[in-house]
Parts: sequence; structure tokens; C-alpha cells
Amino acid sequence: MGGYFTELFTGAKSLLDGMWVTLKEFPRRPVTLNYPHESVKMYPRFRGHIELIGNQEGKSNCIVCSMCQRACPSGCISLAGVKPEGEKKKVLTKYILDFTTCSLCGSCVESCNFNALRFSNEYNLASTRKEDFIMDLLKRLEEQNQ
Amino acid sequence: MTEPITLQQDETFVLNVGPQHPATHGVLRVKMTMDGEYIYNAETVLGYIHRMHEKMAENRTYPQYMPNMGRLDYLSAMSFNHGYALVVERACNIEVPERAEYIRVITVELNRIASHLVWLGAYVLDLGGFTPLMYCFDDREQILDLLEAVTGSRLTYCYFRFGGLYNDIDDDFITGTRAFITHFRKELKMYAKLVTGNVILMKRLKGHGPVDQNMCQRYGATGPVARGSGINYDVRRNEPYSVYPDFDFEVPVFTEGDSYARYLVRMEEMEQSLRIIEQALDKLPDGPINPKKKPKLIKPPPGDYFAAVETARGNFGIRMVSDGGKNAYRMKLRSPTYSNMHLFDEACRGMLIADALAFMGSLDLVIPEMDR
Amino acid sequence: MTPVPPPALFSADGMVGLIFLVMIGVTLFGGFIAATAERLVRALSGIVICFTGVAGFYYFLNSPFMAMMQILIYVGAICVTISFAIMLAAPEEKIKSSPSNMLSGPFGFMIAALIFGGMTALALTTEWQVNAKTASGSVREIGIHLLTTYSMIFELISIVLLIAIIGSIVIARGGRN
Amino acid sequence: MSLTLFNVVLAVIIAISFVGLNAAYLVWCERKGAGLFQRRPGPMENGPWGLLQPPVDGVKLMTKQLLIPGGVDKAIFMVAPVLAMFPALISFVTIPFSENIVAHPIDVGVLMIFAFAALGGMSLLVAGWGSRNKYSMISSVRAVSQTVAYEIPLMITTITVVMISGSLNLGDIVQTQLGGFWHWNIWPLQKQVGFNLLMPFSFLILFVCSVAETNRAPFDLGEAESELVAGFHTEYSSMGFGLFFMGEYANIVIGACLTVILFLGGWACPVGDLGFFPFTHHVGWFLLKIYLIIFVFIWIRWTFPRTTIYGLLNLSWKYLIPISLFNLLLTAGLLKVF
Amino acid sequence: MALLSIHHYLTTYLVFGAMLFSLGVYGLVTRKTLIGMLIAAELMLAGVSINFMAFNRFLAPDPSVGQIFTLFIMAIAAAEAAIGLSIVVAVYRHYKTVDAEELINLKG
Amino acid sequence: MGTQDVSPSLDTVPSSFVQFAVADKVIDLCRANSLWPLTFGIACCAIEMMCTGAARFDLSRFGAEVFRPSPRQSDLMIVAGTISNKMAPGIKTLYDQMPEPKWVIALGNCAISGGPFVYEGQYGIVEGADKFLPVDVYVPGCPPRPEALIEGIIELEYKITGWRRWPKPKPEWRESGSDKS
Amino acid sequence: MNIQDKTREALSTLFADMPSPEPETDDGEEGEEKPEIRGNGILEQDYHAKGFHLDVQLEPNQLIEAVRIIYDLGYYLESITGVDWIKEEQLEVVYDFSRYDFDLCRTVVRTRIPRTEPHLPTITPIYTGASWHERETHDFFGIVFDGHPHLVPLLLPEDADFHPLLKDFKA
Repeated sequence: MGGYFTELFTGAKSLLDGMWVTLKEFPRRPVTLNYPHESVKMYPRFRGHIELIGNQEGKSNCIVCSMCQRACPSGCISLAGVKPEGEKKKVLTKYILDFTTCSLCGSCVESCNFNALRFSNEYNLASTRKEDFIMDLLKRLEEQNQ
Repeated sequence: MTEPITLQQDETFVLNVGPQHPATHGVLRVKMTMDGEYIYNAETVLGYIHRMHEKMAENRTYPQYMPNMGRLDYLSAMSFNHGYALVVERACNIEVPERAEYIRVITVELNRIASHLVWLGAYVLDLGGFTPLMYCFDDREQILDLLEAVTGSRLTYCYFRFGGLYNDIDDDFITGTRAFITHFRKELKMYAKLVTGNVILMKRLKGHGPVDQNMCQRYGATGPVARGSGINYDVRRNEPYSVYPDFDFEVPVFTEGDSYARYLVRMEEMEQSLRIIEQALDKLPDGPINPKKKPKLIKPPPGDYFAAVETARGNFGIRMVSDGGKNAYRMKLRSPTYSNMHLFDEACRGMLIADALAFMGSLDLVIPEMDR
Repeated sequence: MTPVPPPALFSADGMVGLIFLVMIGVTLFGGFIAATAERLVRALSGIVICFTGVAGFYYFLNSPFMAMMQILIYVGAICVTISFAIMLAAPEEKIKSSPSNMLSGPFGFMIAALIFGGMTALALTTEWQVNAKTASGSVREIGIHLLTTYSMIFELISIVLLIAIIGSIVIARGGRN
Repeated sequence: MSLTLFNVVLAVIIAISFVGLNAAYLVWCERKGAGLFQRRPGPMENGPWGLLQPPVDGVKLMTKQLLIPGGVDKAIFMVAPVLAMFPALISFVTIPFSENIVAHPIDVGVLMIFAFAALGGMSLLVAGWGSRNKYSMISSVRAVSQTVAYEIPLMITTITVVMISGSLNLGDIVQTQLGGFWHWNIWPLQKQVGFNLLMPFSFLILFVCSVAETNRAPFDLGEAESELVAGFHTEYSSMGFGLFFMGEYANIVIGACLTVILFLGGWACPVGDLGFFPFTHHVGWFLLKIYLIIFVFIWIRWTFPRTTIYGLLNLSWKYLIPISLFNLLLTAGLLKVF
Repeated sequence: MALLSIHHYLTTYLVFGAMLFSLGVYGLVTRKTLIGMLIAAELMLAGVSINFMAFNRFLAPDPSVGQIFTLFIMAIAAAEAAIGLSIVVAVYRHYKTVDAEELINLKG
Repeated sequence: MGTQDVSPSLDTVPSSFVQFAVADKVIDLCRANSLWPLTFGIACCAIEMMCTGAARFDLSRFGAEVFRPSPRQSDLMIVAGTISNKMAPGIKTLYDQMPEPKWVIALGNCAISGGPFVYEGQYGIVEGADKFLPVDVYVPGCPPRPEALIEGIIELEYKITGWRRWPKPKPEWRESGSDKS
Repeated sequence: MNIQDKTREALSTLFADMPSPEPETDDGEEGEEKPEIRGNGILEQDYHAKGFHLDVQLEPNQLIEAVRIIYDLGYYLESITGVDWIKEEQLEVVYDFSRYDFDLCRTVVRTRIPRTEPHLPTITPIYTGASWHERETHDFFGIVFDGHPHLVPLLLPEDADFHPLLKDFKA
């Protein structure tokens, strides 16, 4: 019989304890970040999709060595370049990123020895079209230059 | 109530729990043959998220395979990264700098806490309490902030490199982690009040879902499931890897073998992880995070290699068979929940469906890791 | 019986009359379903509707107490019990009844019609001595009567219920070893 | 009876709209409250503080396709949601919001609430059965056995109060508790029974039972979503589901009303009759009290995990029924003594 | 419009009770399963109760005797349902059927 | 009541009555602001979906936190994770069980195109939810941040109503990230 | 005597009739001469280089007995997997065992069967948990475990008739 009442009492007490915990949270300010009204700034190491780094003239640093393409696990990078007359280095003419198969591992950025790639801070992409995420990074670089 | 009753097979019906069911945490399917609310037997059907990880190992070079590790067990991606890094380092004989080892331990343990927090929230959600989930996720967000600042991703980290790390940690991370430890100690007390001591929870967990030691041995259960049954087994302690021998921590073991024991093991593990992180931060040496000499191309010599780590769910082992090429010849991923879940079939017989689902939650399932 | 003058439809009395008519309809509909439906669950739903309607009659007969008891006991207890029995004992419902007893349909209808005819004739032909004093239907009155004049019935009820409880437990437990 | 018929109709309409409005906005309160308990703001963007959320949800539910799955018993499937909503509405007729604001004060008000609660219990059964879904079926069996188990302590406790008040009429029960909060039935010291220490426990029992009766967490076994997906309304879409939802909240209001009337003095002002606002103050107190109780309902729901069906039956048979029975005997004895 | 005042007459209730009673009889005769018969029997009891209540309202010198009898009937009905259904369940456990005709053939 | 499709399809046939158009607009607005998702997580992205529902990002502000376990009561299917060949029929069934009007968000790269699991000769997965479901909004990332899912829901509201209620915030680097470029 | 020696001794009863290979083979050598198929017997491996201690290769018909010995010594089953040695027309099945106690000894039992007729006895009567591992190996390599109570696809769809981890598998 003693156990009966002890059980009843400890049970009730544990319930009240729990209720006290939640009650203390009730009047507190929510921790929520009101996303469309305020947004968080991205950490410098945040990995968005990759983008090309432009040099002073707004051109890409890329010399079309294809290291990134080879390092990519899922083959989402395709690039092409031409060697203009009289130049030593190749010039990038096409850099397409299929973001939909990217796994954001960072292999491409790591493998780039010419400081041509970096992660962007695009963290809130959404679209009604799948094609929006097959990105022409050269075009993006041009837009950024403007 | 809890004593097993003899069930008659002629009045049973089949209840499909899953592949889409709120209690299965993903796409697991359990075909339960029920007699009323009692389970006559249960057959687990896997493979609803089989993602060919083992086949992909044969098609990708060793560094390219690293991101797959984060997708195996998305909750404790760091541990899986660690396991894979370990086996390749072992095969290629790569030395890891001291600082990198310490950072690895810190991130792995932070990730373990994050993983246990998801488990705690989701488990209490399984039991019908919604609010702890929110608190857990709130605390977890703080860990994710710390890890995101270092690794750049929130969930599926690809932070480890063979012999080192992707990048170094900074002072913000150290101060942030210390602040988190103080904060989280308080939160653990709060969970103890809100969840652990709750009489409803205790009634639902104590004495339900019995798993004994022999069962663990037969099924190869590891991690909190084994430790909840009185088996003092933790890969970090029994088979020390990385710099774990440098730390003073306890492996929580409970002998009851019921859902509540497993629950307590995980709660205690969070506390121990905090201790490890604290010590690692204190001892954190300076130095490089990547080895000085590292082969340009990872090509392990032929032969087979094995490495095991303790993830949040148990013993994760990788068996790698190399033929000396750029790709692995065969990669076997031994995932902990695969074995842990297997004993569900045997253990749940004669249980009520509510208890069985509470039992299932206490196994802490991550389905992609089981299905691979 | 002294005829009551028929009220206009859109007066308060008329509305009451209308409600009464609707209630008759609902009750008979429920009773009909309960008596004829092939599926037991439907029969059960029918009887729930029917009993709710009968409770309405009691209300019209100046006895709200009995009306509430009707719902409480019949719907809350008996129908629930029946539903449990349906779940326990009739997992699959037979839609098709076996034609072994061809007579039972018309035969049953004949019996029912006979009883109905007889009783209706009796009700219509008898000169009822309507008592001017109508029952107040208050709970207090029922209570007082139940514990004084009809205390025997009260005791009987309790004994019957006790026996029923014990008996049903004994019978139903017998199956499970 | 006939003379007051139009009044009755009017009052019924008012009661129904009160229930409807309450049901809609209690959903909002619940979501908002859940949010605040969980460190988040809850609905915010639709209207100020998300106040437009209930009508938005309502319109959406109404314009959604009503799917009737193949294989269900159509008639039963359609009747069930109505059956869930209707008893709650009817019960409101007899709730006294104040001395004279009551749609239809019948002598057996307490019985009426129980009677229609039983009818509401049937609706879950019928819904679960009609859905032809194993989850729904288990859920309905659970819901009914739960209702049966909790009606007993609920009634015994109520009878205790009825014995003290000497009436089944809800208005009369309130009348005996007028004149200050120390006259409320929740306190052990009562002029009719002297000193009965069990009264506060009776109040707790009644409260627990009304939580269980309304299928609310932690007793929401009927719709235990981690076990039974969505329980008896798994197969219901659109307004069918909406009606169940509304019925649940209407039942909560009834439960709160019953608790307030039986133990917390109903519309009685806690400190004697202040009488500042001759018409509103009683209603105001009553609403204040029921919303307080509803707040506790919400608070409990967002704090505790769910029990199991046997835990719940255990609680009922091992704790609630013995204590309430003992209180009934004790009260009867004390009534005789004083 | 005469229909609107029928609730003032005793005959209405009696006829109506007879209707319910005969519906119950019909159900009892035609139903094959034990549970169905039980439901029909409840219907008959309801018809009888209405008669009692009506007599109580219109005829009885003592205004609560009919109600008390109805109460008695309810208790009996509840007891009957409990016993009947436990028998049904027991029968079902034993023979795996509740079809009355099959039970006759079983001679068990 | 009966089995009827009362919903005007998204590309509504212009009705001749002005009132109807207004009513349609109102209904669309209501639908857009009361998107109840199906509790349905497949893989990694499901955790981020839970995060979105949790306190830090709180989907409930948009009235979209009512995660319904039953497809019958949900409006929105968030395909969060890799769809394996074994799972695809199940997802299709779930989609079919949802009442009209219904929408699909493909959350994460796996649901968009198979993500990192696509390679020559793969045998196990479906390369994108749009292979068998009419996907309305794609949210890329591996996994996407919770903001991206909120953005996806806003995008879906835009698709339903033709009116974007909130401007899209421009991504910014944190201050210490100035050394980034 | 530590557990490693104990296990080796217990297992060496299986190879009583054949000369036990000397454990002096070191890794580098093994790496160079991989194509040569290793004979049956017990190898002691360098844990730090390989990750396991004992490496046992045996005939399929010795399997049950070996597993029984290992079970009695208190090992738990870690995993079962296959390796497709297509050049040698053989399938290798690898059983990993480990221990719960601090006396560390990871034991690997491997056996080779012809690719054309992949049959092995099941070990589910000893280790219940082998059931899923064997089913998985059946899924991936088409190895038939004779006596398995429920050998249907586990990870692959129920009607799958392909074995994806075979080297000659084409989707």
C-alpha cells in the first residue's frame, strides 16, 4: 500500500516537473529566425554551389586544366576552353555546373591550383524549373561583374 | 500486460508499418502479423533506400568516395568520414598530424551529440511528446552552427581528408564550443526533468523491449543497444583508434537491457562526449592539419584492410579490398543499425504494437545506413 | 380523448409538431435499418439513430431524465458492447445470406404485420381514460419512488446487473485458457 | 415548452456559433501555444499574429477534394464526422454561461452531457469501422475502450458533486458555489460536507478524465500518429477531417465547461459578487475560467509523451476509480453527518 | 395541419411503439446471426418502453411508475446485452461462427 | 457530399463571372497559405525538413507546420531524399492517395535528379522525382539549408497565387568572410 | 594465454591434417604476389597494418565447424560479405568476427567457392543474425546459402534477378 501512494506521488511530481520546464519556456522570446524578413549571413566556409573567381579585369582565372572536372565524384562539371593565338594559357569558353548532381564535397575547389573556383553563398535557391540549376558559371561571372 | 501471452495464429492479420509511417524514421517497412494489438511476428523489409554505396566504391576513386560517407548515416556523418579515412590511411600508411587527430575527435564527438539529440527528439516524438523534439533541434542547431562554420555544411559533412582535414578550426570555433558545453550541460539537466524523469516515459520504457547479451552476440548488436544490455563494448575504448586513449571518459553501461537502459546509455553518452570535447580542447596542440608527405594519388597496395569506429549507433566497420588500382576492388560497409535492427524481429514477438514501436525507436535507426 | 386544435405550421407549437414528425421519421428510419440491414455495423448505426429518436420521444413524454438515460445506457453502453461483440465475433460480414430458409422473409413480415395490426387496432379502438394529471417527470420524484414504493425493483436491478456482470465474465473468460 | 421554443432556437444558434468560433480559434490557440512552448512563434504571417490562419485553413479544407476510398461503407463513412460534431453542439445547449444565459436549462444537464459524450464516442467507433483500414480499426477499438474506462470515474466524481449540490441541473450546481472562491467544490472545506480532504483529488480526477474523454494528449491513443498513422480519421480528407477536428475542440470546450461548473464555481466570481457590470461579469468569469482550463489542456498536450492503452486503463482502474469511489462513499457519509 | 399536433395523443405513441416492436419481431425472425437477433431484440424492448412511458404520461395515477419500469427494462436490456454478447463471443470462440442456422446444424 | 473534384485546376479556365474569379483568387490564396505537408522523409534531406519545422526556422509561421501523417489530409508532398526503384511505387501510391489539389516539392539534389548517386550503369535509384510525379518546385542542395525549403514553399505560394508576398533575401557573407575572395 | 592464441589453437584443429602455413608472411610480399591463391590455413596479421588479427582461409565444408568454434569462444558476428574474384573464376565469402571484451581479436574467416556454382552452407543456426547478412550476400553476389530459412531479396526489390556487385554486372 505504501508503494501505491509513493508511486502516485513520484509520478505526479515528475509530471509537475515537466510542466514547469515547459511553462518556463512559454513567455520566453522564440529563437526563431524570421527568414524572409531577416536572414542569416553565411559563414566564410559555407559551401553553396561553386562559382568562378574573377580577376581584376573580370575574367576568370581558369586555365582549363580540367582538374576540377576530374576530381568531381559525380561528374557535374563540364568545361571547355580554346587557346587563342599568341597566348600561353587557354581561355575558358564554357563552364557548366549541373548543380542537381553536386554533393558539395569541395573536391573541385580543393583541386584547383589556380584560384579560379570558390563556393558561392547561394543558400536559398528554389525554382519551379529544374533547368535553372544547370548553371552557366561564365555567365554568372559576367553578371557579377556588372 | 507485459508478460508474454500465447498467441493464436488463426486470428491474426498483417499490418504494414511503413514504408511510409511516422514511426519508422524513413522508409523502413515492417510487416507485422498481429493478433489484436499484440505482435505475432514481424518481418522487416529493407532496401527502400538502397543507394548502391558499395557498388559506387568500385566506380569512384578513393577521394571521390569520401562524400558518400556523409550520406550513409547523415546523422553522424563525421564518424563515418572518420572510419573511411582510417581505413585508407591504414592501407596507404599515412601519418595523421596530432592536431588533425584532435580536431577529428572534437568534431566527431560534437556530431555524436547532434546525432543523439535527433534521436532523443525523434524518440520522444515516437512516444507522443512533441516539445522535446523542438528543444533538441534548437540545441542541435548550435552544434550545426559550429560545425558549419568549420566544414561549410550542416549535415552531410565531407570534412576529413586522407591524412588530415579540409581546413583548420579557428578561435571562434573553440570559444563557441566551450560556450556550447556550458550551455548544453544546463540543457541536459532540463532534459532530465522534462523527459528522463517523466513517469509516463518510464512506464513505457522500463521493462519493455528486452535484449539480452546472448541475443546481442547472435545478432552482432553494438553501440548503445549492446551497452544497454550490460555489454561493456565501445570501439573507442576496446579498440582504440585516433587519439581516444588520451582522454579520460567513461563508457556508460546499463544491465537492464530494456528500452529505458538504452535511453539512459545515450543520455549518459552525451555527457561523456562533452567531457571528451572539453579535454580535447584543453589539449589541442598546434601544428599542421595535413601531413607533410602525402601521396599525390591514393593507391593502396593490394590486400584487404579493415577499420572500425564507434559511431553514434555502434560499431561501423569498413572492409576494403584493394587491387592496387585507383578504385577500391570491393568496399564492404558494416553498418551498426543493420545488425541492431535485425534483432527487432525476434525481440518484438508478443509485444503490444505501442511497445514495439517504442522499442524500435530505442534502437535508433537511420535507414540509409542500413540499406546502404 | 379531447382533441387538441391543430396549430399553424409557423408557430412555436407548429415547429414542435414538425420536430416531432421529423423525429418519428428518423426513428423509424433507424429502426428499419436496424431490423433489415445485412451488415451488422449498419444495423448498429441504425439502432443508434433509432435509440436517439426514442430518447426524443421520452423527452416529449415529459421525462428528460429517461431520455438522457436512454441515450446513456442504450447508446453509451449497449451499443458499445454490441460493437465489441461484432468486432470480436464477426470479422467478416456475410453479405449474401444463405437461401436455406426461403420462408423466413415473408414469414417474418407476416408475423410482424400481424402483431402490428393487432396492436394498432387495440390502441385505436380502446377508449383510454386519459388522466388529467400528467407526470412531472422530475428526477426527485423518480428517486423518491424508487427508494420507497419500488425499492424492490431497485434492489432487483442491482442484483440483475451484478449477476449479469459476473455471468458474462465467467462465460466470456471460458474461451481463453 | 412551446412558448420558449424560439428562444431555444435562438440560443441554440448562439451556442452553435460559439462552438464553431471556439473550435476554429482554439486550433489557432493550440498552434500558437504549441509554438510558444517550443521556443518558436507559431503562425505569424497570415494576418496579425497569424489570426487569419483558421479561416484560411477552413476555406482550404472545404475546397479540397473529398475522397471516399474504395471499399469503405459509404453511408457509415459519411455519417461518422457528423456524428462526431453533433453531440458536442447539442451538449452546449445546457451549459450555463451565467445565471440567465443558458440556451435550455434542463433539470438533468449533467446527464445530458454524459449522454451525448457517449454518442460522440460512438462516432469514433463508426468512423474507424467505416474506414476499412486496419489502423483506423485498432484506433476505434482503443478510443471506445478508453471512453468506457474513463466514463466511470468521471461519472462517480460528478455524482459526488451532484450529491453535494443536490441537483443534476448545472445552473443549480453553480448556485451552491456562489459567494467567493472558498465556496467552490474544489476545496475540502464545504458547508454541506464539513471537511473532505479528497475534494481536490476529485477535481484532478475529473480533469484527467475529461482530458481522456476528449482524446487529448497524453491520452490521444485514438490518433497516436507514431503508431496508427492518424487513427480513426486516417482515411478522412477535406471537411470530413475538418469536422472531426472541430468536434475534438468542441469537446474540449465541453470538458472545460464541465470542470469549471462542477468544481470551480462556474460563472461565480471568485471574490463574492462584485457586480460592476451587471450583464457581462458572470459570463466573463466563466469564459476566463474555461480558457484557463483549456490553456492547461494545451500545456499538458505539449509537455507529455503519450501513454499506452494499458497504461491508461491501469490508471483508470487502479487509481482513478478506487479514489473516486472512496470519495463518493466518504462524501455520502459526511453528508449524512453534517 | 392536424399532423402537427399528434404528439398530444396517446395513440400516436402506442402505434409508434407497436411499429418499433414489430420491426424488432421482423428482425428477430429474419436475422441469421446471433448479434443481429440481439439488435432486433433491443428494438423490441424499445417499443415496449415507449408504451410504458406513454401510459405513464397519459394514464397512470402514479406519475413515476412507468418511468421506473422503463428504467428496469433498461437495466434488464443492459444485462441481457452483456450476457448475450458474452455468450455470442464464447460461441464464436468455440465454433468460429455466429450464424444461428449453422449452429443448429452443429448440434454442439 | 460526394466524390467530386471541386478544385479548379491551377491553370484555371477563365470563368465568365467576375465573382467567380475573385472567389478563385481567394481560394487560391487560402490554399497557398495553408499547405499541410505529408510527414514523409526519405533520407538526409528529411532531417533538414525537420529542422525547417523546428524552432529555429519554424515553418509554422506560414501555416505549413501541420505535418499530417495521413496522405488524405495533406496538400503538399515534400520528396526529401533519394528515391530508390523499390520505393518509387510507394511514393506514387502516396501521391495518388492525396486529394486534389496537391503539390510536390522535390527537396534536395537526389529528389531533383538522383544527385550524387547517378552514374553510368546505376541499378538502384530513380533519377529524379519528376520522372513519375508532377513536381512543382525544385529546391537544390545536398542537403539544402532550411531557408531553401522555406524559399521553396514561398515559391510554391507564388506559383499558386501568382503573387509573391515576400522578397527574396540576397545572400550575404559574414563579416569575417571578407578574406574569402 | 590471450584470446588470439586461444582462437588460433582452437581453429587449428580444423587444419590438423595439413601443414599449417607459417605466419611469417608479411604484407609487402603478399601484395606483390596477389594472383597466387592462398592456401587454406590461419594467418596472423599485423593489426596496425591490416585492421584485423587472425585471417583464416578454409574449405566451404569446414565453415560450419569453424563458425561453431568461434561462436563458442564468444565472438559476435560483425558482417558477412562477398568478393568477386572474376579473374580466378571464384567468389570469396568473408566472415568478420569480433569480440565484446577488452581482449581484442578480430577474426576473419574466408572461403572460396567456384563462380559457376556458388553454394555455401548457412550459419544461421549458429548466428541468428547471419540471416540478413546472408540474404544481402545472396542479393549482391547470387551466392546460395543452403539451408537458409528465408532466402529472398532483402535490399533489392522482391522480384530482382540481378546481382549488382558481380564484376560483370551491367545495369
